[in-house]
Amino acid sequence: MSEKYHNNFLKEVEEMVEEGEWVKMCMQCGVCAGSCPLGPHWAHPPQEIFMMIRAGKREEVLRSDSMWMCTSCYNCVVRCPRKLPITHIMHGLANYAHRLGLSPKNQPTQQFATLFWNNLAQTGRVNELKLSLGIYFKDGFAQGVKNAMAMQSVGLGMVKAKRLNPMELFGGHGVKDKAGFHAMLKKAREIEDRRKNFA
Amino acid sequence: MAKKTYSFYPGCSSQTKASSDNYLKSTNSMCKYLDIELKEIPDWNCCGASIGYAEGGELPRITLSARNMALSEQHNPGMDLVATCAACWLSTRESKERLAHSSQTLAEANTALNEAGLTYKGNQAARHMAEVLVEDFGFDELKKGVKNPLQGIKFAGYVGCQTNRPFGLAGESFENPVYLDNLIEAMGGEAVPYDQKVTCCGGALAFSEPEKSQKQIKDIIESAYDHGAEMIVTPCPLCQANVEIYQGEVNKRFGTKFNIPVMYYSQLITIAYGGTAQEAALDGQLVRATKLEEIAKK
Amino acid sequence: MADMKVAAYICQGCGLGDRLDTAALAGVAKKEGKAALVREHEFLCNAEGVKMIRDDIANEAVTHVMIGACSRRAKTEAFGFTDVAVSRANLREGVIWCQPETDEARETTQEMAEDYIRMGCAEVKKMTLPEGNPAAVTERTVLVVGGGVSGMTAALEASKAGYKVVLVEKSGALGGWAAKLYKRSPGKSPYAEPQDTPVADMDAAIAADANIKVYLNAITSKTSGSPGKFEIEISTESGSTATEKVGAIIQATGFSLYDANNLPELGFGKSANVVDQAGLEALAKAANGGAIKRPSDGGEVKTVVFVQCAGQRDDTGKHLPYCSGSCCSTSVKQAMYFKDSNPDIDTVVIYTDLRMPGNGEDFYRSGQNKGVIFTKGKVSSVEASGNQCKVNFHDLILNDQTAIDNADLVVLATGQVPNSGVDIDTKLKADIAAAAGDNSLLKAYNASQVEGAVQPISVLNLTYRQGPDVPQLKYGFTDSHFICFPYETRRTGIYSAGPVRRPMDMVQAMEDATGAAMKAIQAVENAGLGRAAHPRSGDLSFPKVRLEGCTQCKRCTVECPFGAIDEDEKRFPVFNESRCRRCGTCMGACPVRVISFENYSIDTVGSQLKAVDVPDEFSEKPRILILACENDAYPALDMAAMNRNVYSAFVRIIPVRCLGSVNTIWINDALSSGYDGVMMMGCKHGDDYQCHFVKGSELASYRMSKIGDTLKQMGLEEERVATFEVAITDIERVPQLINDYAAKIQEIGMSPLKGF
Amino acid sequence: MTDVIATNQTILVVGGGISGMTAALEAAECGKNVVLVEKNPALGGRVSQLYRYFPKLCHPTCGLEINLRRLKQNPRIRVLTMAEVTAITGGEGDYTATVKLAPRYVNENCTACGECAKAVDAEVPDAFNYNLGKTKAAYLPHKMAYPQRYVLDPSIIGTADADKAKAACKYGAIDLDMKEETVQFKAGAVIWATGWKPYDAAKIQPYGYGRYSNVITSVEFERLADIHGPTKGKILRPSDGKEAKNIAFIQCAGSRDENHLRHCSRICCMASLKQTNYVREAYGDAGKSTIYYIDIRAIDRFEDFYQKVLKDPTVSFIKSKVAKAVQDEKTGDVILHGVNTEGYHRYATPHDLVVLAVGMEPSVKGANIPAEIVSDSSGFIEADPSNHAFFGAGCASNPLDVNRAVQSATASALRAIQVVNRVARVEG
Repeated sequence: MSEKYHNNFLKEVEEMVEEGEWVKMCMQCGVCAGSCPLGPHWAHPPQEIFMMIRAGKREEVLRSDSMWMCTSCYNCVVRCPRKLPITHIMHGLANYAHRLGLSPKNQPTQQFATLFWNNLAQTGRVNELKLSLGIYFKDGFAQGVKNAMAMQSVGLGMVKAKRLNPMELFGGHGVKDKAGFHAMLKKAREIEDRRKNFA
Repeated sequence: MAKKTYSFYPGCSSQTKASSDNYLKSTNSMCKYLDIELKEIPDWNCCGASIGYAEGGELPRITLSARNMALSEQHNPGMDLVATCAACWLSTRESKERLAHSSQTLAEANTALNEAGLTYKGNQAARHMAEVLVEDFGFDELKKGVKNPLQGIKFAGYVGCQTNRPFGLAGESFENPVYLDNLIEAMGGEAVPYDQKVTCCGGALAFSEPEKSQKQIKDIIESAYDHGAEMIVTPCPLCQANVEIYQGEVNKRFGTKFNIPVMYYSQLITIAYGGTAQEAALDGQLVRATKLEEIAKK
Repeated sequence: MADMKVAAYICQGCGLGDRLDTAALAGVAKKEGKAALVREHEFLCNAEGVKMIRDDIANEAVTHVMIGACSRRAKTEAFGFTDVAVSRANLREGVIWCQPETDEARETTQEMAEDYIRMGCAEVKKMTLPEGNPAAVTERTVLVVGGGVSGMTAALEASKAGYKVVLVEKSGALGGWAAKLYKRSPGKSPYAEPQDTPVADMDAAIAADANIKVYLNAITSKTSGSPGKFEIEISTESGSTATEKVGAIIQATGFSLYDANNLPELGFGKSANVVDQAGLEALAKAANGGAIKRPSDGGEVKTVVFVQCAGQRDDTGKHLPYCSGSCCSTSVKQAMYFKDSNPDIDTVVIYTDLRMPGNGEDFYRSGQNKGVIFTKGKVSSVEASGNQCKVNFHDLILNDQTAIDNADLVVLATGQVPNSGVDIDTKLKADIAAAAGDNSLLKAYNASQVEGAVQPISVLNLTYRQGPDVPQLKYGFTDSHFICFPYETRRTGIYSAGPVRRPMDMVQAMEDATGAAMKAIQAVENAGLGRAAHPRSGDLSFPKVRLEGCTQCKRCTVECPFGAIDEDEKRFPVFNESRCRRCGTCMGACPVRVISFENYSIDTVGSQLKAVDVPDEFSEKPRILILACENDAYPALDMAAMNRNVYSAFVRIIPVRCLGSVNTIWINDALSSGYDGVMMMGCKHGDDYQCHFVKGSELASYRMSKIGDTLKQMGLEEERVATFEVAITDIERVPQLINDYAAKIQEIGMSPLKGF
Repeated sequence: MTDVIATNQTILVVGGGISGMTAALEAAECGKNVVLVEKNPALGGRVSQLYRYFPKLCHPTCGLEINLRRLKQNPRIRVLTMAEVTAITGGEGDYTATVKLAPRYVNENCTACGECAKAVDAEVPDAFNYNLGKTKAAYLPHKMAYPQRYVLDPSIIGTADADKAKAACKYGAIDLDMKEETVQFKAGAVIWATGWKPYDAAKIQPYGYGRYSNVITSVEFERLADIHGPTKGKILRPSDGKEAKNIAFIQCAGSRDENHLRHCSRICCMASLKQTNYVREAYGDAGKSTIYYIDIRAIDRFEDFYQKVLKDPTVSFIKSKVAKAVQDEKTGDVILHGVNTEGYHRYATPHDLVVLAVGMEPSVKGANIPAEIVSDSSGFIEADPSNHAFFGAGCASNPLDVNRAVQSATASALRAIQVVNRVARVEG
């Protein structure tokens, strides 16, 4: 249980979240909030999230879908007068919330990000066709067909332009040293989880 | 100028029949004209891109880039690592900085790399192809190879985010970088000033949150149109894809009638250097760049 | 003194020769100005022209020089003759540059120039070269009142410059507020950590300094005399009294913390765990780097809340309206006391604006980096419950009415109240009114004194007629209220330093004290030479008074902005020349005109205005006298002319030291000699006064408000005398004011008093 | 040749702004000999380019007038203008200063009659007005310039204009053969009072200074409000000369920002609060000022001023660091984008004119001072014993308001006097 304006949650963020130790350095100028391209879609802009962390609003922060609005454009990072790596803190918070299972259900960016990672982790390189289909079908088969139909012209155009290969569905690009690649990722994950005391 | 050799990291989208197949092809052509040899990093892997954060976490992401850099160091020693994809470059360079900054991260990454029999040393620079052009050649030098100047064509140089922030090219401004404009002008084209040069295209959220991010794409194209641009030029595969592919969607959503080609600088250079439409992979455009095709026919 | 010999020089350069008939001007100087020697020169300010004048002084025994050329503000190096009396007729800026270059204007332009020649000659004849006070003496010792960091700094710095110092401290030890601190906020790069206070080092330095004599447990029970020769009575707690002679005084009496007992809503007095910043320092000193314990029970402190602006920046009228400027930094420092001993202690600073200017930003960052939490919010109340407190506040960022439930310690940042002694202003205002015949204010004041409970205790116990302490400004601070001249108090040779004059931190206080020491030794030097201090620095003239004519009306003694004039037993004025700033307010106040300066007097101005050739009432050429403050209005007129902004040819302008020096006799004389109007141009007065003599323009407007009766007696319209506030930037407004006024005079018609 | 008489008991004051003038005057009025070196052709420094001071709203030229009068009558101060110190060698009580004097092309015969300016055709950017307007290439720097002497811009030397100027001067004041010269002289102590310069606003890219004509700096705004300025005191915006009634003030433009200046420049909050008064003075209730801020730092009794402005219904305050400015190409309005962090309110607000409250940086950064001195991370001179008898004063030592700068200068005068008095005791 985090108490209001006590440091419990801030400390948790500092320990568990990528670049979380920067949160305390925010001076609430709000330049990040105003710089974000998807700003209007943030229920809580970054600077407010930082204040909420300091105010101990753990649930509200981790259950928020705000961090998932980050497009990784780095506008906030280059403008922040305190040089906070805001993009990474947002990524870190999202990742942490996701690991805890607190992030909102069916958050589309979360789903996409998961698909993306799993996709690349499988072969070492992204299979764009499977990734696209994965997005279309994330909400079930029927919705998937609908989505795919809607984007059909785009897909065909890409195929025609030789920028999408239907054959990718059956294999496609990947690293050769799959065993080494998988072992490496597994190890990295292990080390990080151990450091952060994740089960 | 003497031949230049770089360790090349093409990235997932710049593979045969991947979404920026045309970027790869035109880059290869451009390099041929510039006497650049690109030695592909053997068995490179995905950089994780920015969007990898949710599932990937910090160390796995850094390790992805560390593997590429380790492979590059091992197989292409003494060269700079060069990426064409903005996200690949950014991930690589960011990882490089983190590895340099924290000995703990370095040790951890190497422990993981060890599983694949690799070690990261950190002795190569991680650069974007645009840096190579601007810094190793320079605009005057680049100008020399122009055979078919792109005269009379107005381009909107769309720099976007990740070649520009947080690192950017040395000496450039975040709000108004000019290297792309200078490149366009060097090729004989006209770079129109417009106010969405560094606006985010929505990045990966173009896929996950189309209704939110298409406003971005609309603003970019609209401003380019309004300022007289006939084509958009970009250094980033995701920018290219988002701005080109979603024009139809944007038109539907906003009632616009956009139909503007979105090109890579490498295509412009190839054409200006006298390359063919095929060399420049102009057939890879969803919206055809007819004016460039005409020049290529000359 | 040698016989007076007046020489007049008329320049023909800068277009004067083209626009004016300089031969005619020379004739005026000779015939009407009675100049013994008159010369024209085509370029008077060049080496040759100046040499000509110098030669005349050397070879022709010229004692008085009238220069008809440019403004007195121009070419000062060329015409800066120090061995003769000099007047300047302003023919360039005052005539040809402000008059149209047309044939029609030629006549009035020439008339203007001729009048200025007459005026220049008349003025210089009434001037004598100030000789200075041959009796000027000085004590090269500085008194410092207050032994805190400001006072100690002032003492050490004055000593380092080679001056002796007497340091008087009320308590039993030096160090003041700083001695109560565990640490101070940083004053050096990298501005990241609290530092030790300088008290121990300074204490040792003072003890080792033979130049500095320290009185502890002592007060200045009597301060008499004036700069260069103050006599100080120092009384100690033990009852002994010592006397010291000093040349200048620095008042560095510091501040007291605002009384947190006024803040029961913030829990002070209700819980031992609510302390002010001094309370926290005491706890930190006791802990000496170890864990600070909870006052109520000695329990562990896990959570500390700092409430900024407690009883400050208050708009309800109940508490301090101002910001003390140093409390944000102090709270950050105090939060570090906790963080440095145990980073797990939660420290929250609740502020509305975090005010840590300059390198304070680094200290703020350092606080954040140590994990101090900063919350923009407004605290509404602090409730005590058991050994903890609940701090209720509005989080302004999250727009949340919220609370910190379990604070072990709450620190109230209550701010600085100056230890400035007695506020003499109310009494002084009453005295001024009484001297002018209105006793109502004085009665009210006396009544309040009877009813009044506790009176503040005087710091300096000055024997000055105007009261025992230096005048205060808003909220009791003794600051000068000048921006460009922060040390100029209204008591010459007495300088304030440190938080007594403005809320400030230690870095500023030490800088301020060094500056005050500079001014003090300068006052010592000036007194020894009989020279005026700012703003008429170096002026050797001082008021001469014909006491035999004095009616003991007290106007000069109460009106002097600098408290320079005392009263003797017979209630005659006693002029303390080294306190005097030479503004002439006394001269302006004197109804019987017995006060004057060697180079500025009732006569120097009176003779000028009388020298003007006033045409008869049928001439359609009115004459308007302008008395313009030389500090702002006169430069504005000069610059208007540099811009070639044209104004009426009917005005004749006389610069005055200050409107406060304007004696109503000049107005009477002007009107009775047939002038059609009098404009007075002085500086803004009131709270944001711009008068360099602080009260001069205000007193002038006070006097002029009563001139209506005089005008009525003379049968003249009220509009014939008008007062204007003019700023130095009014280069377009001033010509407009003049032209509007000239139009108005023409509307009213010519004065009926011409030709009498 | 310029001749400077100085000894080890002379105090060298570098910088003729309010701090340098104060230090020089206070020392001289204490009987010390001073050489005052100023880079510009006239004394007065940056404050002479301000319209009004806070909090009294009085005019800086008023204090300048008094200081100039003190200076004119004080024979102990030697003033060198158009002069820059290029080296300071030696040590406490025994320094040697090398000073480079740029040619003014006008000698002491000048009467400031202005005939040369009439004769010359060429115009040059008016530096006194931050290049917002132009001035003749023969010019008096400003109306209160001291020395009151014209200057020929070097760009016309060798042109017909220079000859015209020379021909127009009846007093032999124009000397086209003047050359740069270098003088060396002794000094016992050095007061470095070179003041501050506004942070280069073009570096704050999101605000578009330099790209957008209607984004200006606070120092430029002072010139717009001043009767001696390019608009004669009218607040008109650069793009179209339209009356700028709806004005935004962006605080911390460069200050408190690790991408720009680490420190808080102290004065900018008060400066903007003051400037809202200019808007009110010009347009009354029709004016509108909006202050975008992080913290309003109206410390000590300046709080009164802030409270007064807070009550002005034409002024609003938004706690926000503005994210971005965009000038509308058609209307010329500048739209500010950002978020009010008090409760999270997004805005995109058009203004007629945007004023950047630019931060202060030292005119000469510590590293560039031609002597061995200790300075802080922003280049301000630190008070440090290893600086020996080299003392920072005013804004060369810290971002200060005028009042504090003068205090600092007065203190530095004493520190210098302590040194020369020691020298005097030794030399006897």
